[in-house]
Amino acid sequence: MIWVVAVVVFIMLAAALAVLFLPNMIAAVVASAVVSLSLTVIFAIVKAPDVAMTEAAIGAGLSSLILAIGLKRLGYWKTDSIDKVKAGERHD
Amino acid sequence: MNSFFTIEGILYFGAISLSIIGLFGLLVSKNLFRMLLSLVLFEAGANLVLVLSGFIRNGIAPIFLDGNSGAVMNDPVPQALVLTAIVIGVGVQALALSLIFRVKKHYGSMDMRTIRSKLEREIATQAGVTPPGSNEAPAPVKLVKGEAHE
Amino acid sequence: MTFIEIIAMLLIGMSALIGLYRLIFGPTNPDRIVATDALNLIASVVLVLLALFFDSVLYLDVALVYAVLSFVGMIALARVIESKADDSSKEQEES
Amino acid sequence: MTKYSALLFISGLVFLLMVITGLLPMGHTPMLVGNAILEGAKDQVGAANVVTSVVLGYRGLDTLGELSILFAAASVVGLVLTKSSFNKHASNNDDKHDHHDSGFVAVNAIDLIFPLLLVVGMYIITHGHLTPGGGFQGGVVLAVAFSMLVIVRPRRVSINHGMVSIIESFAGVSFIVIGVVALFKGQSFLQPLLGHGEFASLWSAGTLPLLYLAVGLKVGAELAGLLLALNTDEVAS
Repeated sequence: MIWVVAVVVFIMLAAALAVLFLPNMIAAVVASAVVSLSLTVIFAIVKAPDVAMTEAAIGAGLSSLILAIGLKRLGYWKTDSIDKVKAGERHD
Repeated sequence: MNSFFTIEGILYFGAISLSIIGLFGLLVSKNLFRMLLSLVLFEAGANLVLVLSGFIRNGIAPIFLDGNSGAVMNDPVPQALVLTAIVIGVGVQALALSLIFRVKKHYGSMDMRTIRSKLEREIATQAGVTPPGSNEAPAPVKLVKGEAHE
Repeated sequence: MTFIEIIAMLLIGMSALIGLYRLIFGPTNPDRIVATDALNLIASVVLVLLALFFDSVLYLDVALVYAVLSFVGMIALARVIESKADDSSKEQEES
Repeated sequence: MTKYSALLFISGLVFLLMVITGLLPMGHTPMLVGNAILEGAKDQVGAANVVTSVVLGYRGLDTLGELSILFAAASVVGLVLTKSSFNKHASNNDDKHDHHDSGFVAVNAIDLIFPLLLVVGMYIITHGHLTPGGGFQGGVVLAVAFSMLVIVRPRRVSINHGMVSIIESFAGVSFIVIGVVALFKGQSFLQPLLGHGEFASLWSAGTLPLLYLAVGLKVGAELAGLLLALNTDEVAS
């Protein structure tokens, strides 16, 4: 059981660092969705199913929806092509 | 530190690290949208610490079922508090996002440095004084140079 | 845990790490969104397996809600990427 | 420079938090309030889910404050985003955001999943006192269901804003009325009435399912209105 916890915490921290350091904004939003995913599993592991369900509903559904609307209205929806990524364009 | 590699130790480490990462992003990042994402991380870490404070080893979920009359249960009070806090957190997130929309519409940018320089220039223009950081009358070329210097 | 359950958790953990690699180092945004969708499926399976480990039916509800709503969230994020094709030629917004 | 000073501050904070965490009794939490609630909840409230009896029974006033905070957030979002429409009429009024439908996959998937979302949301709300879940989670599911219809097809589908606010006001008023009725019976505010019923059946725990139904409708209506206010363009309808 302890290795399951270790893997989930590792995924959570890696995704949280990716939120800060990924150059692209859509990628940052996707990484924050992964953070709430691992939080749901952690809440289920510490035997708090109510909190886990709240986090699942809000982190997976509503927060992604709100941030997606924000991405669309703030003009971050331009997908990057491969060469743009290699040139190192950064929304910052 | 003697018993770090237990389930509780790893979970506390993860929760504190998540809060710290969120606070670091809130302090360092220049983009308003990334600051909002960091705020979400910070809230999540604080919620995780609160839930962990009611965690009991070998406890079960605080729900009465048929077979678990004698078992030890987790503390239900922090779970109820966090249940409320998560829902309020999403309200705060939507409110911050709508304010970011207004800022983007008014200043045309999301960068904190640009917004700050424009804000200072606006205030100076309203007050009828020269903007801070320059010895002369406000000239846009000067401002751009000073901004690039920082 | 029995032997079978340990094997299942091992495989699921490895696939989650592979998905995490694609999330962080994936070259384009559609790669990352597909990786997150795969991670959502993995998380639903992990929740169901937790219901098996803890021997309790309560966690199945969490898995149900998570599976349904993660699909909706991914649809919303996919729509953000999709809107490029509509009016990218109309204007170039500075970011 | 800012980055290094932030790092210094945060490393100090990490040290402080690690010291505090090292002193905590990990895994053997002393629960003073929690033990009292766990012993008395089965007889005093009668709900199988102890978290529900904390949220609605012992801390019902807290939930009322939380609903009012959410209401304030939703109204401020509406205020902020509507006021900008006056500025926009003066400036250029080019249609900035796309109004097209989504692709084939998104439209048909949402059409298929919409009844499932409704069923799941109502199940979670009505079984809030028996299984994990309750008004907040079910309300979120309902709000996501209704707003996805509009987001996927912005032109064809529209939701009546008056209806949304009527549902929201009705749910809020009924929450308060259920609380006040207990006052007339000589008990404290929001105390569960109507007897306890048979334990762990659907009609148990007195008025808690009705309260959770009100919470679910209110949260769903508020969040749906908030999402629609965020999604609509500032062109006044």
